[in-house]
Amino acid sequence: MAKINKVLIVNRGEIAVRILRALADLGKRSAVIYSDPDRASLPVMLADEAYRIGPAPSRESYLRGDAIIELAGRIGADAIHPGYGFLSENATFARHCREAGILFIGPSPEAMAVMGSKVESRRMMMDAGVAVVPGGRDPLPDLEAARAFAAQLGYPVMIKAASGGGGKGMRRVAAQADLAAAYRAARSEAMASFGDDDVYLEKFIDRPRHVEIQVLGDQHGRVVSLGERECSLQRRQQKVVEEAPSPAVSPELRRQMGEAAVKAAKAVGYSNAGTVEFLLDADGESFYFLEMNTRLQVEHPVTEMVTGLDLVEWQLRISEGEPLPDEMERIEPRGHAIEVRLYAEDPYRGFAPSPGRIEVLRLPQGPGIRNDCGVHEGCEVTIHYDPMLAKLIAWGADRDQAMRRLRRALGELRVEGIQTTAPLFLRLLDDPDFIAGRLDIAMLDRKMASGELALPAPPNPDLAPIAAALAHFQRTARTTAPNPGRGRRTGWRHAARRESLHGGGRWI
Amino acid sequence: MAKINKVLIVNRGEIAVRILRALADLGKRSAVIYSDPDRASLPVMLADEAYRIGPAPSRESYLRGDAIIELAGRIGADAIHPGYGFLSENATFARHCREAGILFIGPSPEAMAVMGSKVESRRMMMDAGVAVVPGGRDPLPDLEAARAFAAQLGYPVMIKAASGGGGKGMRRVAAQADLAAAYRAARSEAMASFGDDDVYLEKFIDRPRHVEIQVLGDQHGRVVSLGERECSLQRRQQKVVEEAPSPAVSPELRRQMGEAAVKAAKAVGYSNAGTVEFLLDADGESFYFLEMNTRLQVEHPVTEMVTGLDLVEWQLRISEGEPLPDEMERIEPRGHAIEVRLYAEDPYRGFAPSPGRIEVLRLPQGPGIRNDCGVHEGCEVTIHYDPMLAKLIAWGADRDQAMRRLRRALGELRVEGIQTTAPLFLRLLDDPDFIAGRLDIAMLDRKMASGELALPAPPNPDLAPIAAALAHFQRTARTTAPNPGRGRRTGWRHAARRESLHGGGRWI
Amino acid sequence: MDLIVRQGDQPLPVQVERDGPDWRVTVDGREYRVASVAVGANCHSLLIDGEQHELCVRRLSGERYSISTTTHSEEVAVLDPLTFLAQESRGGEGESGSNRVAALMAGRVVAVLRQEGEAVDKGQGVLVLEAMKMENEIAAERAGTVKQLFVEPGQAVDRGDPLFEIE
Amino acid sequence: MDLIVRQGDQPLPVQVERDGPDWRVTVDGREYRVASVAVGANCHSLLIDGEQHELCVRRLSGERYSISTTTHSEEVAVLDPLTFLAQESRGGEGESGSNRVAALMAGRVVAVLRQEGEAVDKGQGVLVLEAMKMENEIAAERAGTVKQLFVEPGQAVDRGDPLFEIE
Repeated sequence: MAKINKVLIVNRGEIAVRILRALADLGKRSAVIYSDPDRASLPVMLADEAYRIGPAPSRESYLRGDAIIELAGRIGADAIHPGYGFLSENATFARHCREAGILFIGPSPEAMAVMGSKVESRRMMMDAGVAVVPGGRDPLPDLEAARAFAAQLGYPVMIKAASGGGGKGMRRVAAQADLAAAYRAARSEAMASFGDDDVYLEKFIDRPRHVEIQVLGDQHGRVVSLGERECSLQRRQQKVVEEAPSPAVSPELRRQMGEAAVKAAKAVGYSNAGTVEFLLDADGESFYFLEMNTRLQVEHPVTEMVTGLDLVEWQLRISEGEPLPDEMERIEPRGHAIEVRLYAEDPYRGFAPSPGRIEVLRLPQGPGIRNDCGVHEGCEVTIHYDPMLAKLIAWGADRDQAMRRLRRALGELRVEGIQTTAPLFLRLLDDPDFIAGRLDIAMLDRKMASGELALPAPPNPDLAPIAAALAHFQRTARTTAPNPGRGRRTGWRHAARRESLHGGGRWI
Repeated sequence: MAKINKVLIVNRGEIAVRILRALADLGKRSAVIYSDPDRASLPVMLADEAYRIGPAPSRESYLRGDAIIELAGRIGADAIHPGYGFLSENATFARHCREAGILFIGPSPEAMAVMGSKVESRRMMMDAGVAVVPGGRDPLPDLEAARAFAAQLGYPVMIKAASGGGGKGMRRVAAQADLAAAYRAARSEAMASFGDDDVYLEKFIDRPRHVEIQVLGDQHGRVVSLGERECSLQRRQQKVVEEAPSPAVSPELRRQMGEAAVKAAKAVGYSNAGTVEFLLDADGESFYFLEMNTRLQVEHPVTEMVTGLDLVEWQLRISEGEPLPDEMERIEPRGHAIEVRLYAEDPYRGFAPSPGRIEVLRLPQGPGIRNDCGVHEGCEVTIHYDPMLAKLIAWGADRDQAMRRLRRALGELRVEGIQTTAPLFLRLLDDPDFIAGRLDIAMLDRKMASGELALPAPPNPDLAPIAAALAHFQRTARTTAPNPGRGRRTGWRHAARRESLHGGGRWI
Repeated sequence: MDLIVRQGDQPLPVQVERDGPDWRVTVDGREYRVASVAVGANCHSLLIDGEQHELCVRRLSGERYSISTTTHSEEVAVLDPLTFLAQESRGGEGESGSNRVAALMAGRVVAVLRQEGEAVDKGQGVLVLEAMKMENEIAAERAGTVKQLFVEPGQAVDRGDPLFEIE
Repeated sequence: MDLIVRQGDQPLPVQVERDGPDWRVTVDGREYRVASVAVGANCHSLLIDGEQHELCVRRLSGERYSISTTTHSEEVAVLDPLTFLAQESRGGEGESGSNRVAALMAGRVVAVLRQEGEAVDKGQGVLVLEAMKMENEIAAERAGTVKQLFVEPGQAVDRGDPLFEIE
């Protein structure tokens, strides 16, 4: 197949940076698109080429599929990398790329379409013999049928609207006595919400983990599993902390889940990078297909750090037609990696967004630390897009070392000007359940609600008054100085210089 | 043995930062000393505690052994980590630490003393059966003996002053016809330089590589080899680029060199981290003991990245009495790592030192990149100490990927305000000999002299005039503005903001 | 220099004096010897008895300062004792007397939940602000009546813009 | 605005004009459309036909600017055409007429190799400056006689301090 020379990156922030780094690593040319508020963003600064695509709203910029394809043709890009979000799971866009003769870095539009539909993918997995959450695939004819099926599944069960979504027409049923009422309520809510009162039954999975398998498929029929990621730490269904391997997955379970994931991917003729998401039951043995994400995942770096593979590089190689090597079938995780997602949000004010100018940005460095950061010092974090600024990833020879390094790295991290979620992660690293690896998908919301992760008092409450008083002293002392104009900028600095000179040092 | 709770770091710059990170990773407390010009340095900002030790000159600050030991006692530090340089190979200092009841993180003073003497260590290695550069261990009685011994060694040979150093009293002899003259010249030069005309013979090793073995020894008699580092790229005997593994070392040679290094370390009862340096002959098979460095080496990160071990953590564990685990005997390198040393020097003006204020510092990030950096944005690089600012390390699944990532990382790196050696490394990564791994210890000096690594012309020479003209336009346009005081600070920025607004974007 | 630093509801007497190259700072009777040096825009490294603290200090408005460490961020006010006494004598009318709610972040008003004249309980939402793809309900900080709405749906607001007033 | 930019020995005519949000810059007849935005202190991102260039620009003194990219760093002078013509008519006395050598870095004088009145060849060392543990020989840029030495052994010098003059 054709060699890729130039790739247009249809994304922004850290994932645009991640992709252009892979392109630079491969000696390929990178082009990015940018919306007006992203003109001075890190991707624009690091890419080889950059093109304005529109004003701030995504609909008028990063989602303008046809304008993007037209641009790719105009600048001679052979391929488009969609990253995650935006157009990455849009099968129509992928089809338009193909029609325009531009490689879409991802699976075929057909595979994207099947996996993009929850109902269709559930059905296809059942046919392929991949375990889904136990339950029906067809609507229940009546209450009697529901009662019989529920008894067969075992309580608790969930009644779900066939056309459902967003929690509407959904009822958890703890015991048979509650079934009739729940059945009627779910049907009427489903009718009111979707104009369709069909409901079906699923087993209720209590406090499961979210464990997912990274797969790679080439264009010659080979699909490999690169092991699992543990993504149970979520805030309102949004992943916050991810790790590889999962503390709950034995080598035997890894093999089983990997096989199921490969089976799922092969069922839709999948190629390129993809992720098969599973719920892992609290029993630690049963797992159920949730969905397949047909793109690069935010949390892909933890897999990279334990396998040594560069997944974006492999996405490009696969698109160029390169077959996956035999050794990839036998990759074992080495060490342990944990990622935290740094958001511009204040975790201790209800995760309120915190836009603003990043006045100071000092990223942690040193052994085992990787920063996938989409912002730079001096840049503005605007209200227009997802508030994720960066991902901070720590690798260790084992989970304990990875946690210790992550804690150290978060202590080194300095972001001034906006609030971030970093203080929450420091608390989480002291949480006994997190340390023990006892995780489930509701754990973070539960602990935030209970106050278990509340910020402790500062070690010395006098520090803030001391710093404020010193600043105030300097500022007011300055106003009597002969040259206030100059003093305004240097401020406290003067004192520093004086102190240094006094100490005998020399500042050149 | 005693658990270490607080460590006083007797160093500065990147190695002080490296050590305090290891301490933070282990949950131990770190204290640093600082000289006056280092008050606002990165180690002081990242350490738990910091204490002034004196004014700028090293003799009055970082070399004040007894004051340092006194300080360690006063602040309750259990141990001292010397880093590299300064007091790290000072056996007397290590002995004073022991006498004061403070752990010195390193080998015993006795092992340090033996390895600190070139003559004594050469003799001891010969006794232990470790190959040194072939030649005599005793002075030659006369010219006849020299002739006989040279014939036995094979030409070319080196005549060296027994009391020599710094190249004085040293002659390379290409063939027997030149021996008599060289013998006489070396003797008279040796007498003039050292008051001692004893000379001895060594085989001349032409264009060797510098390959060294990292060893760890515990306090229970186990010494392990962690594989080699290739350090042939040197400028005037100073290492500049290091990698692991060496492109010239096969698994069999690695085993042989590892065994020799372990034998060398065991000969002096070595414990803690150390490095046995060898010359590897251009034949790629013969190797000769050069010296052993009884401390952590600048280039230790490349070993860490291919073994997954944290060497500073192991230094501390060993000092606490922990035995090395069995698995450490069987560690194989995974992937490839390359380190470049970033100096505040202008490689294209004879490596002239470039002190000054670091106005902008943007370190490269992303997959496979590790920064061991000792400076921060806004800090002053002074003339008082070694000009090494940082080490940039790239890991790849193979040497090719490591080189590609390093090239990308150097392109991302941004240091403003001072000159660094980064542009030279970018040129080196395009050099066919470097790419092929054809290295020897004289290669860098040779290529610098020949101009092979000269900087190419900038891709578009008009860029500088364009940027200067825009800056000038802005500056002079401003002087007619109503509020020049404000304008002076924002300058070009105004235009940026206007542009952004014009494009429909919104800057908040 | 004698100062009053208001931390939370607590007014603390603070003295600041030069002490050679360092400072002597006394907070409510607790004395500290502080060595301070700038390490970047607004950031300072403070050494107190060997312990190092990196603090960023930003002046917000008037005498209010924001002080932040890696994990904590707080606002304090620095007053000279006379100003403090003058404020105290007004009986704390200042902050607690205000019943205007302002935007804490820039965003867009997506919905107004209570109209002017409607009663609200403490904690009940008055309007919904969207910022960074998330909707945030802005609630009344006390029970009362919506006296005035300063914004309407669709309107963009900046940080600090008044949103509504409760009476 | 019409300017002369002196790059090396080369004086280049440069025109700068606003062009909507962008700039039109013509260098010696070559026209560029440039979109420029600040990305930090002194650093600018320039987009020219889609290609991105990050450049740091520092004004050194008067009309001299230092321009640097990741790999290259150079100094250029920007003059208005009248000043340029005035300088030219003086017959290039300016830079090439100067025979004072100044310190390019801060350091300490460790040795003086030529005394006042001694003859030197081009490239011969006149004194030795130590900075960052390294000794650097400072050589005469032309043949001549050492007219004056401004420093003595042991003396500390700052960047820009005059060291000696060759006549």
